[in-house]
Amino acid sequence: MSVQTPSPPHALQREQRDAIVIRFAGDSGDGMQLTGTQFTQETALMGNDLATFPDYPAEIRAPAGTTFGVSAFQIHFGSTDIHTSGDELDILVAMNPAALKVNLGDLRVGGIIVADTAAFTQRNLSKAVFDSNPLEDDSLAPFQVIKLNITDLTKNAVKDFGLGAKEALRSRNMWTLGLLLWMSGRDRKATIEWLEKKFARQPDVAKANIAALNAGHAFGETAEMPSDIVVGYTVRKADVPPGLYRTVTGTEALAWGLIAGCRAAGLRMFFGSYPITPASPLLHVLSNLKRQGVTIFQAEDEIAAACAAIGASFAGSVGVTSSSGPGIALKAEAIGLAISTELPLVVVNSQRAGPSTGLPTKTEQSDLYQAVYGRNADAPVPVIAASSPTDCFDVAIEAVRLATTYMTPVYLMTDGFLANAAEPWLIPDGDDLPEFKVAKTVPTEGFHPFQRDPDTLARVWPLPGTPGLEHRIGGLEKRHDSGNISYDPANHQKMTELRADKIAGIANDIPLQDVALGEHTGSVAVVGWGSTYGPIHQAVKQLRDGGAAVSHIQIRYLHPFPRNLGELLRGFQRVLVPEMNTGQLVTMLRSEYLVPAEGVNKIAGQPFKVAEVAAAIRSALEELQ
Amino acid sequence: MSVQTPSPPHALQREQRDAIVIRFAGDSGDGMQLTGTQFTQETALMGNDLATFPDYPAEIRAPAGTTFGVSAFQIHFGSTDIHTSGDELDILVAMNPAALKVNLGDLRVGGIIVADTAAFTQRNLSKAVFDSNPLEDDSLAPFQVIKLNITDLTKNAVKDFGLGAKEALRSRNMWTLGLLLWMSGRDRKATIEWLEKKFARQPDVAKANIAALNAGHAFGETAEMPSDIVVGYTVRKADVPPGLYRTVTGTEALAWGLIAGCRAAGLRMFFGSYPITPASPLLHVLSNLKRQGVTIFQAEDEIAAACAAIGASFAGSVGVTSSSGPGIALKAEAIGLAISTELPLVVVNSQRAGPSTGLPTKTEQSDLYQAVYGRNADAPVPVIAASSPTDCFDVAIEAVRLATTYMTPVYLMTDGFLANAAEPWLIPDGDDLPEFKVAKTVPTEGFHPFQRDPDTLARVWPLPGTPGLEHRIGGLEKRHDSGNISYDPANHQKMTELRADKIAGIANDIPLQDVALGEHTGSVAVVGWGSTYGPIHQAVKQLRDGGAAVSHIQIRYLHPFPRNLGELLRGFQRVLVPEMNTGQLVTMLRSEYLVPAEGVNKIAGQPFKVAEVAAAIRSALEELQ
Amino acid sequence: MTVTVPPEQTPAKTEPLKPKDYASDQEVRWCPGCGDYAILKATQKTLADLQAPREKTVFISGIGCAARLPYYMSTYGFHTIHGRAPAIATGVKLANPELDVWVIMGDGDGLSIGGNHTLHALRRNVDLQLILFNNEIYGLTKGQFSPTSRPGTRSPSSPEGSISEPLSPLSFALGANARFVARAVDTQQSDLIDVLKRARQHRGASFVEVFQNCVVFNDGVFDEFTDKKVSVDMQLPARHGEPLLFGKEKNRGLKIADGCFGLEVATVGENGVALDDIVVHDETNRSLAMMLATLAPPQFPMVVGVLFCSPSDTFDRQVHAIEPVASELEDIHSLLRRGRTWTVV
Amino acid sequence: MTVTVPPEQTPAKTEPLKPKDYASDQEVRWCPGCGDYAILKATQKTLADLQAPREKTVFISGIGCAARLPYYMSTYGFHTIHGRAPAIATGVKLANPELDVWVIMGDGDGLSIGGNHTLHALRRNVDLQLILFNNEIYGLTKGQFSPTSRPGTRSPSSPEGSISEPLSPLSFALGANARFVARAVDTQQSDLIDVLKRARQHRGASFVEVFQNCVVFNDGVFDEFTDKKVSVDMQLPARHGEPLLFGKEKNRGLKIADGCFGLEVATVGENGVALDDIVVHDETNRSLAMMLATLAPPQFPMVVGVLFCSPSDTFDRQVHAIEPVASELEDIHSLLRRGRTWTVV
Ligand SMILES: Cc1ncc(C[n+]2csc(CCOP(=O)(O)OP(=O)(O)O)c2C)c(N)n1
Ligand SMILES: Cc1ncc(C[n+]2csc(CCOP(=O)(O)OP(=O)(O)O)c2C)c(N)n1
Ligand code: SF4
Ligand code: SF4
Ligand SMILES: [Mg+2]
Ligand SMILES: [Mg+2]
Repeated sequence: MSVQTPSPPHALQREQRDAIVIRFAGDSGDGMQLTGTQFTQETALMGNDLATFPDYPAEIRAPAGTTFGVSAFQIHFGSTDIHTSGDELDILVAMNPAALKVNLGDLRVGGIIVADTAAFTQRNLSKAVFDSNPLEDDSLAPFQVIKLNITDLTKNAVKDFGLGAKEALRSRNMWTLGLLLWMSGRDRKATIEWLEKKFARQPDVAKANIAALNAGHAFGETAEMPSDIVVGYTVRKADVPPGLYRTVTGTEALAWGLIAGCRAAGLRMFFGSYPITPASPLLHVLSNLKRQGVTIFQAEDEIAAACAAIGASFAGSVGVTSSSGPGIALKAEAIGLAISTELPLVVVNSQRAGPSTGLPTKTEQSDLYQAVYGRNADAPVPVIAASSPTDCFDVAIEAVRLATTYMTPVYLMTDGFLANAAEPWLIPDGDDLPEFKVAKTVPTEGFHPFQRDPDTLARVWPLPGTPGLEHRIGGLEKRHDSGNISYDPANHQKMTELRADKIAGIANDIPLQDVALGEHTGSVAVVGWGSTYGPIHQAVKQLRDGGAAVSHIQIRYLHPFPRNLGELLRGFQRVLVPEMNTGQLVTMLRSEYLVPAEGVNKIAGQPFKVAEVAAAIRSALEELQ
Repeated sequence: MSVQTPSPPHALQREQRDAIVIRFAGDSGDGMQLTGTQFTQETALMGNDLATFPDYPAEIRAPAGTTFGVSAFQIHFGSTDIHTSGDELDILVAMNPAALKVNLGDLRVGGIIVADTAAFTQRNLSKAVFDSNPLEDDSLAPFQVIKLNITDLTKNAVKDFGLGAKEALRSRNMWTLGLLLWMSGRDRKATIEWLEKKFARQPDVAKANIAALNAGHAFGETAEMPSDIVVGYTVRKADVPPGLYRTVTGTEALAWGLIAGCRAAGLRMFFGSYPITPASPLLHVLSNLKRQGVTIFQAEDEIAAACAAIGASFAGSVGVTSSSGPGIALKAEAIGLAISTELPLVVVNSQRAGPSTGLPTKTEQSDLYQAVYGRNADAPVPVIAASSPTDCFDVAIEAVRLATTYMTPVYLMTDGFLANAAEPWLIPDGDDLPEFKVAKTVPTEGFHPFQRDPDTLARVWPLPGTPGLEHRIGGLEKRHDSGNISYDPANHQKMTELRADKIAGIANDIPLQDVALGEHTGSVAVVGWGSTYGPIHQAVKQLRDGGAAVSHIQIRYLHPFPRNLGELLRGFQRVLVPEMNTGQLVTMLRSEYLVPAEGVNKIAGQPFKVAEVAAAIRSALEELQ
Repeated sequence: MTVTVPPEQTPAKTEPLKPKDYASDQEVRWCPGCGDYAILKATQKTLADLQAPREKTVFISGIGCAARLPYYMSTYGFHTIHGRAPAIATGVKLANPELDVWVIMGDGDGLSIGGNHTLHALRRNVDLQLILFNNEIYGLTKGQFSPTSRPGTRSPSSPEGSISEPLSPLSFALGANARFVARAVDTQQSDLIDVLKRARQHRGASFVEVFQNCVVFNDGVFDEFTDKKVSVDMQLPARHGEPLLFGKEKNRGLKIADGCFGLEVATVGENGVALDDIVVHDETNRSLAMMLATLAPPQFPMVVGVLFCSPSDTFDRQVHAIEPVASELEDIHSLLRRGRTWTVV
Repeated sequence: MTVTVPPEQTPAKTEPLKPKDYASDQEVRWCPGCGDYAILKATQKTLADLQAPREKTVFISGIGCAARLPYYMSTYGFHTIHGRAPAIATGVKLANPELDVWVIMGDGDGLSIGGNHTLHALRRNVDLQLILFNNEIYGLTKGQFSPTSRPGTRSPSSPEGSISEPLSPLSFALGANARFVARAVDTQQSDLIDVLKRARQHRGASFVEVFQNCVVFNDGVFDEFTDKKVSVDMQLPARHGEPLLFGKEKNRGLKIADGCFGLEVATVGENGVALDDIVVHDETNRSLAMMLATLAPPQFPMVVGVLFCSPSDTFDRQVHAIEPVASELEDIHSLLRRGRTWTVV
């Protein structure tokens, strides 16, 4: 396999690396998210594996130069499997002092800082609460600092296109992108094409941006770079299975998965939602897929969104509703109706940090209790979770399968990290996708709406519009053998048990719990769910490389649990459960299996670092000695 | 202690009994609830201990004569402690065939049926789906049947008061009450006074009802009763502590307890609610106590009710909101705001059978998960439960104490059974009630709204209207040391832990878990919460009388648990947890203490029978052999 | 799934359906004498008159006494949760525009907890018939005052009488930009049936307030204008294009009060009032409808019938206008391959 | 706790408070150029002009860009949850009627998720100032269409343009039986301040719609009538008792359209139109207000100022009228002994 770097004209020695972590940081207005996304594109096209982590402020446009206005985009790419966006930065791009202030802590000692000197004005420095200019004092000694007047360099690059000063400056990010692409030996074709398309109507703007991009690249190329530091890298292609790839965010994968699931069921999809961070992107992506058999309804609130989806399910569509914690809380009563009337419904929860409004743009996993227990009365539902951006696709299909096969609401748990993070995806072949066509209910002698399939215990799904299937359903308790309202005590007991058995029975229709990494027995099992997959996987790998008997178990099916999970857990001396909450899955495992599972908890609105998980495992192992 | 029966003129031998269970059953229109309530009054005044269980249909006025229109009122009274409304009936009053049909199953073999023959018409019989008249065929052989044409007897009794036929018939229940009062040797003064007061404006109606009451009584007195069956009973006074007594329903006790709690805190109460069965009675009782320092707000929905209560707490009142399961679900998001802003709030949940609308008038305990886990994000709150109608008073005071002492929402769990059930109450002396005046927050140097009491970790409660304490709070995460909005990861971790520690710390401020009956170690611990208290207590008593090493543990504090609970449970070979749900407390005990607690579950919308609990304990004991 | 096919176009049954054919086998469980019986009867008669196909007719309700109605119909029905019927019905209609969807709401259901959903269903102009059974009380929960209760209503939650002005359902609906607004009385069957037919014919959201007598908790609240003895004098049946006249002699009517924007009652022939002075009802005039909606006894008659009807494009039609029929869907295989991809060999 | 004491009556500060004295120490975090800055400024100026005691002033908001305002005030403030501010404010006002309570809402906050609470706060006539920052978009969540967005609004959730008619906030408020309804433009400071003062003086629920420009997601939606160049010709400032005139020469106005209930624009002096033909604004006339509320460019000018003001008794006053002051409370000991009791010796 050959190195992918366009070999530079003059012999500049580039450091060969397995993986690199870069973070682009600047003002909300500096276009860091775009820069990162384009860098991701080019990196994917280079055949590296990668993971990204966009991190932007809660304010729409916080005042320029402030620390809370800093927007950042991190990318981790390499020639080996990449499972996280990276603990430590190799390169930090700081477009202004605030960006440096906020992000410096994550830069590894010896790491590279690329800073735009022009932005380090007195005003900006004080806004970022620097007493003296870090580019001048020796506070950055532990790092390699590349000081460039990117502002002027950009102005020069675009001067011929007659843009206003303000507009010209907007290209700073493209100049920077050009430089970083060169530094990491990436191509820039895709970006040029993208710019031409994006600014098709403003050719000057397109030209200017491309010029800036090229200038940044040329700047490195022509080696105007400080010679005393390593500025170039090469990263081999990742050794990934052959096939057609694309990069996807968790949101995109989720949207396509929901559509694929509805196609597999042979039904239309009805998506009812109300905007909320970080769930809105799903609404946005699906709104652009209206022509794919999706009816989109932006409701007046979350309750109406859930109710409309339930109504649509009653009428024969696959009702899907999406929100984040506070919005999901509002849907609880309506979901109870879907449980009682046994209608399919997919409830997508893009979790965010709470309680209440909390930290809307920050990620957390603290809605598991709500999903499993958060309704009035005995109201069990299946709960499944996605572990990575690409996993969202499969989990979404599975959610539709469970909802339509078992006539039940299904909670699909994702989070703010997965919603925005991206990774390369080996696009599945349409023919390899699952099929689970829903059988049409037809009029029969003695038909009633609560006739059940003896295996799944799912009730029939008679569709309005069908002559002979006219029926009434509702939230009052109903006779098991007629569906009519019933206040009979014994019948209520029977129906409550039926509803419980139906959901419990799903355990027989899902794969046995596998071990993501390591043996089926050992000293420590590290059990994860959702987006903690990456850091846990890396940490376990590290420790296993060190010879420890540690295994990684990643649970997709949180309720009901896979049949073999208890037995599996009992095979380990200790069970650690890292969660981005105060300990929710751990509670469920302890009550279900009476195993002394222990929590490893981070509630900082940020993903675990590999090092944090590794440390927890290490101390657990030591205590075992 | 002398027998309290007014000695009959002629020597009729009455059977002496420790306790009797009577159920009055008839059409919704027959006034059975009134009859039962009056019988309860007279019985209380006789100095018996007692417990009642009203059971009425969901329909406002179901069609006459139908089985689903049957309304019943059960009373269990005796000379010993009475903890339940009784498993089996000694006397069943059946005002029509439907009433007989629905209730016969609960009558003990040899028990007495009092039936109004006039109501057993062909029409009513077929409505109740009887092929032949049970009063004529031998289907009632196992019982003692007293067939009386109560209709005609009543008509006769009231004929002089010139009431319409319809009105005259309305007195049937009073005639029946008179008879039953005589049969059980009760007085009828209180009822006569009550009738005179109630119909003060319609003296004829009052006179007619009193005449009917007297006629019914005289009918027994003058021994026109079948001589072949025992028809008279005497029940000794219960040996209860001396003092001033009254009968209270759980709802009344709860209302007074809330008021007493707010008085103890030195604050006004704001009660925000929206009608819902079975929570509405609390709204009604409090609406009549407006002049007691209670502001009542019937909101447009449950969300507004909770929000208005939170607003009132912000302004310095004790915010209280009340509903049942479906309504509580709607309040979850708002409660999250109170958790995040750390404002006091009492959330009363009168549980009913679900899911969804379920069986609105039937009782259940299935909202414990919702109370403990049913919110988005890490949002812990204290949860406490009332065990009996009179216990509601103390629990309500405690809820206010915890809410105001710890600046937190508190869930107070009651249920449809407790809400309507009544028992005698030794009225506490005003001076014996607790005091926990809330300290006024005053302006200080460096004041901020999230300053905490080092012991309780509760934040200050600065009241709008106070100069110098102007501040802003909200649902976004706030800095621990200023209360200002903060997106700092470490701060979110700290605040999440602070909120959790504050609630966990309550365990140090509540009594250690006691044992309601039995030793602190043994073969089987039967653990209950809420209204299962009665049947568990009786069942354990039975088994202990049989020499079994069984103990009854009743948990009032469901979150956090009392400090010694785990240790206590480990002292038993087996832990049984009877619940009127599919097993919720049992899940919490297992995860918290890793003890193999086992559920005993009844989900029939009805309280446990003592026999059901006893049977479960017995089989547990046998398996231990 | 594209434009709405009016149910009528489905193959007509050989045997015409009678009102009882629209009744389910379930026993009706309202209090004897409840106004709901009359509305149920009128509803079944309406459907029979229109020969509405049962399989394409859906009744959606929330929770309350009124909300029990769907159980008594032989059509499709969904007894949902309190206040949410308009939202659920919106989902039903969007999922299958060929269905004829009726929403049955009580005044608490539709205007208290459900006010926001009613508001937005009307604003969006979803093709639904929203029928509000207004008994000015919470019936099912045993008689608490509702948002339409008159001030001073004594109830279990307002023993000293309720506070605050009631909502006028029709003013609310008009303020929400409703395109069809009408009123009827439970026991006046033929008028009620006429209004229900108009509501169904109207494409878009039609809002109908039915004065419904709760014999148990609010008996006789509407007697002032529904009592047989006074109804002709206290009700004004609005008919498009006809002067707004009422009374036994049909000689009293509404004229513009001079000076200000307002209406006053005048008697034709008395102190110089001519028939031409009486306002002619124009059901397409929102301002007039708003004025008529607010008139109430004792000073004014209660205006009943269709107060406002001015159709516009429906939400459901527009939503589906931009959606292709199933056959035209891009297959998932190519869908996933849209945009930038690369091949690893 | 009894009747409301107007805050003014509290001991006046020796030093009069300046607008900046109503600003908190928190950094304002709206997008540069956002209309919210102007409204914040006007609010602080209003309070300063009235010397409102900070300790008795409370700002309650939901969630949204607009809802950030309380953080920037030096008064009491509560940034609550999306859509619930009116309900929370009702609790605050009922718990302490001496507080002067302002409710800050966005169009999504107050009319979408919060529509029902706004509706009932207005209907009950709780003494609150409800200020709706209408930018016809969901700002904080990055620009989705809202219930006040014009049809065809392209947004992340309506890439092909939004469907369905927008809600007119003022028509909605009037339909909800609001007693005070007004309109202003964010950047027209003095008019805005006048309206805010009137709103505060009004006892009962006052509803104010402020046209607020969202420079990032909906820039310029109101230019049609707010642009300096056209504002005189496209805005009609309603003043009680004065003819409804507008335009540079103040010679154009509203007259009753003949034949029907409606208004039309006429030019005084042109084809026989006299000043007397121009309708004189009567802010106590609900019907007139309803008509004015619906007028909109291009055919009509946007009517701003106080469209309707007709006070009635407030909910909070009536609630407390039946509650005794603390001193008169029956003590708990005797309370528990009410009714039938018996003694066991
Ligand atoms: C979420 C929720 N809140 C409250 C209730 C209790 N509830 C049932 S019906 C009803 C109101 C009934 O009044 P209305 O809507 O006017 O209907 P009516 O019974 O008068 O026909 C209420 C409050 C409920 N079932 N669910
Ligand atoms: C329960 C809930 N649903 C949704 C959201 C997300 N959300 C926050 S603000 C907002 C709407 C913002 O629009 P608007 O109310 O018009 O205020 P603006 O930002 O335009 O000032 C939404 C949908 C939320 N925070 N909480
Ligand atoms: S309570 Fe009233 S509305 Fe309900 S069924 Fe009875 S009469 Fe009808
Ligand atoms: S997004 Fe719009 S409304 Fe929000 S702060 Fe920015 S400009 Fe203002
Ligand atoms: Mg009603
Ligand atoms: Mg807005």
